[in-house]
Amino acid sequence: MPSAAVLAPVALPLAAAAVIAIFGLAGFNLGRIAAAAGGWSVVATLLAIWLPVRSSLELTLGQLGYGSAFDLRIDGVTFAFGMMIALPAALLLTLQPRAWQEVVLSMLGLTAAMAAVEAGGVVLTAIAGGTAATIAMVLLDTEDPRARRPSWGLLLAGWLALTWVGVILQVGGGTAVYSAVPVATVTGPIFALVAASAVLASCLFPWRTWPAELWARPSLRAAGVTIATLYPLGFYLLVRAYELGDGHYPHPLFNVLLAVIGIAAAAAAAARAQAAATRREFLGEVIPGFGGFALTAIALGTALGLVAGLILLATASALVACLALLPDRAGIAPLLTIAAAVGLPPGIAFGARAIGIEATFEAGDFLGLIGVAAAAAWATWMVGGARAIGLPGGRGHPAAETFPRVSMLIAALTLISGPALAAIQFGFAAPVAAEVMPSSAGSLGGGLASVVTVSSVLPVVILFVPLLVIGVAIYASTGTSPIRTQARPALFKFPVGSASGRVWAGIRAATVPEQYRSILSVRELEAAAVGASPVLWLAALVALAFAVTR
Amino acid sequence: MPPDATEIIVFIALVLGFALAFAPAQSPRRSLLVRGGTGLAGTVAIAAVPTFDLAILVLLTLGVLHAAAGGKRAFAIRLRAPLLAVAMLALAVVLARVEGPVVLARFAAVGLVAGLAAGIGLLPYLHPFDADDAAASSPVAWIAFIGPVLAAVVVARAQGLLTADAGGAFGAMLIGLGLLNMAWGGIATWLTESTTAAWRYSFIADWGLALCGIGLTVSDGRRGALLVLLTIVLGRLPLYLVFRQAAAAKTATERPVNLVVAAMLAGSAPFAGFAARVLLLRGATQLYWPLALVLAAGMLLWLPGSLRLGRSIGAPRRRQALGVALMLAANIAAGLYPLPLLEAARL
Amino acid sequence: MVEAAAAFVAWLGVSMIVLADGRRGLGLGVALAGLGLAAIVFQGHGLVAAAALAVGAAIAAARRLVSGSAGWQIMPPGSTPRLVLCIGAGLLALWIGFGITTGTGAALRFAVMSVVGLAGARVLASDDPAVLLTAVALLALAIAAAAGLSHSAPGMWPYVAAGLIAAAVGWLPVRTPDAA
Amino acid sequence: MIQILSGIATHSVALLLYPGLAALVAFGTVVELLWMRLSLRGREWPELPRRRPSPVVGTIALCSMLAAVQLAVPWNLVPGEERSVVLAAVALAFTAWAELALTVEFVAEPGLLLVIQLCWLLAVLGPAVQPESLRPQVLGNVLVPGLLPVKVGCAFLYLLCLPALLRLWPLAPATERRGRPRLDARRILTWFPYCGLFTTLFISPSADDAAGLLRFFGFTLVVAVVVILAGVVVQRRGPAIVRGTYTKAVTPFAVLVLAIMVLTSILMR
Repeated sequence: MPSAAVLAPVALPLAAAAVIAIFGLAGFNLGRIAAAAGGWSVVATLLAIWLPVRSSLELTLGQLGYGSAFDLRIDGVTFAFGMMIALPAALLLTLQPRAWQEVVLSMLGLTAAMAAVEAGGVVLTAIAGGTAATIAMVLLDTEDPRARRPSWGLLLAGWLALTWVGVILQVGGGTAVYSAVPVATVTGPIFALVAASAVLASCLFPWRTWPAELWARPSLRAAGVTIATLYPLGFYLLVRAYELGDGHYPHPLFNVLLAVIGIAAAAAAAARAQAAATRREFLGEVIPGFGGFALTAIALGTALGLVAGLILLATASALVACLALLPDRAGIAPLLTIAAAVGLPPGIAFGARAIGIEATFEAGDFLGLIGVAAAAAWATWMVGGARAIGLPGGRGHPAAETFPRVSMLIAALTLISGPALAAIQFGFAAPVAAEVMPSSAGSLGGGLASVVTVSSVLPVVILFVPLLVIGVAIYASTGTSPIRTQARPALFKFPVGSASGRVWAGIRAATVPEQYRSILSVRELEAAAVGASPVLWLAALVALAFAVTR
Repeated sequence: MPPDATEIIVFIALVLGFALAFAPAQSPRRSLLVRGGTGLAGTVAIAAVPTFDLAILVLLTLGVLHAAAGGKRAFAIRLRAPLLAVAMLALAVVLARVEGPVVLARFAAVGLVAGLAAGIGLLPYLHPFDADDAAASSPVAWIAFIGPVLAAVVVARAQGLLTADAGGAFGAMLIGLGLLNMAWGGIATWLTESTTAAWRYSFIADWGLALCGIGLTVSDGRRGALLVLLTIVLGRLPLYLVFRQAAAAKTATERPVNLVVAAMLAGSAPFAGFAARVLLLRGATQLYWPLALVLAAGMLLWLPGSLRLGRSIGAPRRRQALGVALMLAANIAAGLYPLPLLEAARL
Repeated sequence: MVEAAAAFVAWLGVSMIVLADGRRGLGLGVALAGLGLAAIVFQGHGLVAAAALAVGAAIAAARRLVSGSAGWQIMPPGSTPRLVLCIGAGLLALWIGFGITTGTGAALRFAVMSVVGLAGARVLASDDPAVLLTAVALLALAIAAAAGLSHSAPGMWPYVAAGLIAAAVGWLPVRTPDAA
Repeated sequence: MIQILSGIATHSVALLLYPGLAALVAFGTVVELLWMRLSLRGREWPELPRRRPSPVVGTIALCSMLAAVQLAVPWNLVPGEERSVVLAAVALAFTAWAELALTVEFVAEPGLLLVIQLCWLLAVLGPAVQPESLRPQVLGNVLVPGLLPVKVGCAFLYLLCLPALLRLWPLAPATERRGRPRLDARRILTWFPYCGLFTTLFISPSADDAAGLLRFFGFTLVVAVVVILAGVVVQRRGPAIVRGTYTKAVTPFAVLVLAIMVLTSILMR
């Protein structure tokens, strides 16, 4: 396979965007066909490049000008995250009708996100990730300027922090290429910066941020593509951070802290989900919930935790497409979607979360307590899910962009693909562990039939298949129960949301006390600075002269 | 002629061409050509003359001509800052050439920094500003048209004039003023009442980054500074001209083009501003990492102000829209692959 | 000795510019300052350089004598601070030129620093275009003279350019500020 | 392939017959009759369900089966290394909420029940923190002196939570108070997993022989009886006292158990 093939997953959607734009400017909307071609070309090229050899393919060209060479690479990590990004985006672009401007921006967003996961170095990842964030802001604004958007400041701060990490690695270690950075260069403070940028890039916070808010937009066309392209990037950084540290984070405390952040995000999302007033509001918390559980698993530092986290992310990316296509009226589709979201056995979400929790116990020390917390968060999700089944649908979005059968198919697939958990781990997640945790990836056994943990074996095929068959039989044979759609009280009110609102209101209302305003009048300070007074100029000159004599 | 000054002159010629080509039909092209041409000739002269004395004389001439060209503010007010710059540069040259105690060389560095700040119109030597002034006769001519070449020339000459010790003081002062201008420019762009003044402050904020880059005295700093000057001349200045048209038509909109423009002004990826920030962070990390932390935090100040400025350019139509598109494309190209520009400037 | 006297004359000329508001006073000031600078430059850099400065100054003085507010108006009421400025700046320049710095060209150092300093101050303090343009002329002459301090030979161009600027600036049409 | 098919067959038998559906229905029915005998006293016996089981009962059955096969019951066709306390705990957790999907009226005090379930999860998973093993039978076999306080605390907490989780407490939802009570199929399906899990986690595993079988089911029945007695007691105390007990006694006790767990981990580290 020629190394130039690495360019294809980035170049093809870019070319598609150009063609669509040219035709669009000429007044001719190529519609969903071109959008689908662009999207699925990424999936096809990733599969075509990765499956035959299943080993790293790299293309390095000349320097770009900021200390980084043009270095693109497709390895296990790129394949996994590339599929998580491209599949839901391609599906949404295929099904949902869009104006050509939105298609072009979606293609550019997909291009930037693919470039971010293909970039061979930290700086290139920062530039491509920053580009994806910029395009997402423009895409959301193009669709509806008044609807909720992510905080651009947080996204920019995240990618700037990663940029700084890249240049520190270049200055300190001579290179920022993932596979070449000396392990000693990745010190604690630098890793803290990587973790901060990852948390900012995906907004993995306990309070409600854009991964939940975007689902409340009147239309979910741009929201689906935005979450599909942006949300996995923060996790990508945390996975690559293992490669930078040769399979470990610089200190176990980082593992614990990130796992706690993940649990806090998952539990907070669960608390908000169980207090949701509508089903749409509940479904808005699904992706942050999955993200929290995935972060907890990935942050454990064990190969098992990593693969569990990756499978959870893959499930979340499938649910992104499912939720974006889900109509708001009651029916089987939302029921299956909620069942898939809360991880009803023997679904893949159930298996992956169970393995993630098992990984915490086997990671040692106090991490088991995080496993208990994860189980508690999961229980809260169960309550939220059961409650949400009977909630009113909530504010609908245009019927033209909803496809109940497709979303029901996706939800059903996640529910019946529990038995395929070991195969997915073998084909999708284990190569990532082998890439970033070479020393401990060997512990991942079990082949296509079971998932081996330290102290136990989860026989996903021989246990989940009969369970699945029995489940189908049971539901087929049971009668129907009337689900009463009613406004259901929350089990408990979540204090953090209102607390942060009060804090922000306090900050906004803060003013300089009356008696000091004459001293600290910003307007007068500005007038003095702009007044071009010679006295000020000479005083500044004297100040500079005094400074250099120190 | 310093190679980076040559490159900046090419940028300036391009933006003059942009202004002439993409200005709306009814705008006075002839006066724009005369003033712009004079300014361009002056900047070429500043860079081309063989000695620094001649460069200062050219600056003096430009200052007087610009002041005499008229505008909302009085002749004396318009003349002060450029002449103060000339006087301080002249005194700096004298102090740099005489033999005497070491502190005189440092005072020479002070003169060069103060002269440069006064010439460009940066804190603490802000040129008085009137929102109704035409673009060519406003301080923006100094800060975005003449200033970049002046900076390149002063920095190049300073390397020959100053001793190593004075050079260190020169760099430190530039970083200090750079941080001051970054903070002031970033916050003022966001909070000041007049949008025209906000545009002017946004130039000042960008110059803060450029001064920090120049003051870092490592090659990455100079590269970052050059890219910042590129974003000033080939990004912010053309958009300011577009804004002046939109301001005249009193249209402020929130459309995708406004957000893309805001992204470019904020130095977000993939525009040249982000590449500049990468280089500046790289240079600062080589010198003193806490400075890089301060720079990184300061870079976030651009965002709120840029969103405001992005909205203020309204919805560019036909010719202007093409101009804005070309300018954005050029910025993206420079942001993704800045190497040719850096090599042309031999940085 | 001649250089010292010339330097004093230059200082006197630029002080006249600071203290006078009338066109005669300004014209005399330009003439004196130009003469002083030319004399110093003549000592070190030959006739052509000196001549360029002298001609420039002469044209500027001639132009100034016919344009600007009438009369001498030397030291009008309230000009004590300007006087103090002239004396103070002169002493400072003297101390730096002759006291702190070493090597030849002390007079040139004194003359250049005092003319640049006082001309710059005059620009900051006045609103009268005639005064401002006169100060600009002197500033140009002083900058050219400062080229003489350079270790390498400055060539003719700085002097010629300065002469041209000094001569031409008097004729510059100054527009009144546009109506609001 | 043959190995997989045989595995599927054995696991199907385990799920459907023993220790799966058949075993848990049988055990559940016996214990439910004992509960009704003691709790109804003079009121008429509940009528048998006339309609086909609802999806809620189906969901509870599915999850109970999955939990039941994780138990260390003798002759369990699911091998010991395949059993996981996490699967058992999560599957059982689902059973408590299946009914809430239909309507709020079917679940009394969901907020308090959630807190109690979290305490129960702590009691189930707590013992696995220090040994770092997830096999239920291994946890049951832990007799290290250092870990006994955690084990005893978790066992006691586990028992405290059962009356609420099995809905033996007086806080019955509105629907159950009206008319003649119906046989509680949901509870029947969960008696064995809840009580069997206690036996598995807190009592050393039984051998795979008749004596072991008797020993396991004996202990499990004892646990059921203890829970039933506790149920009878709380029924008499009335809703207010029970609500107060759970909020002011059980929850702080769970915090205490958590503290013991952390302390034990620190000391054993």
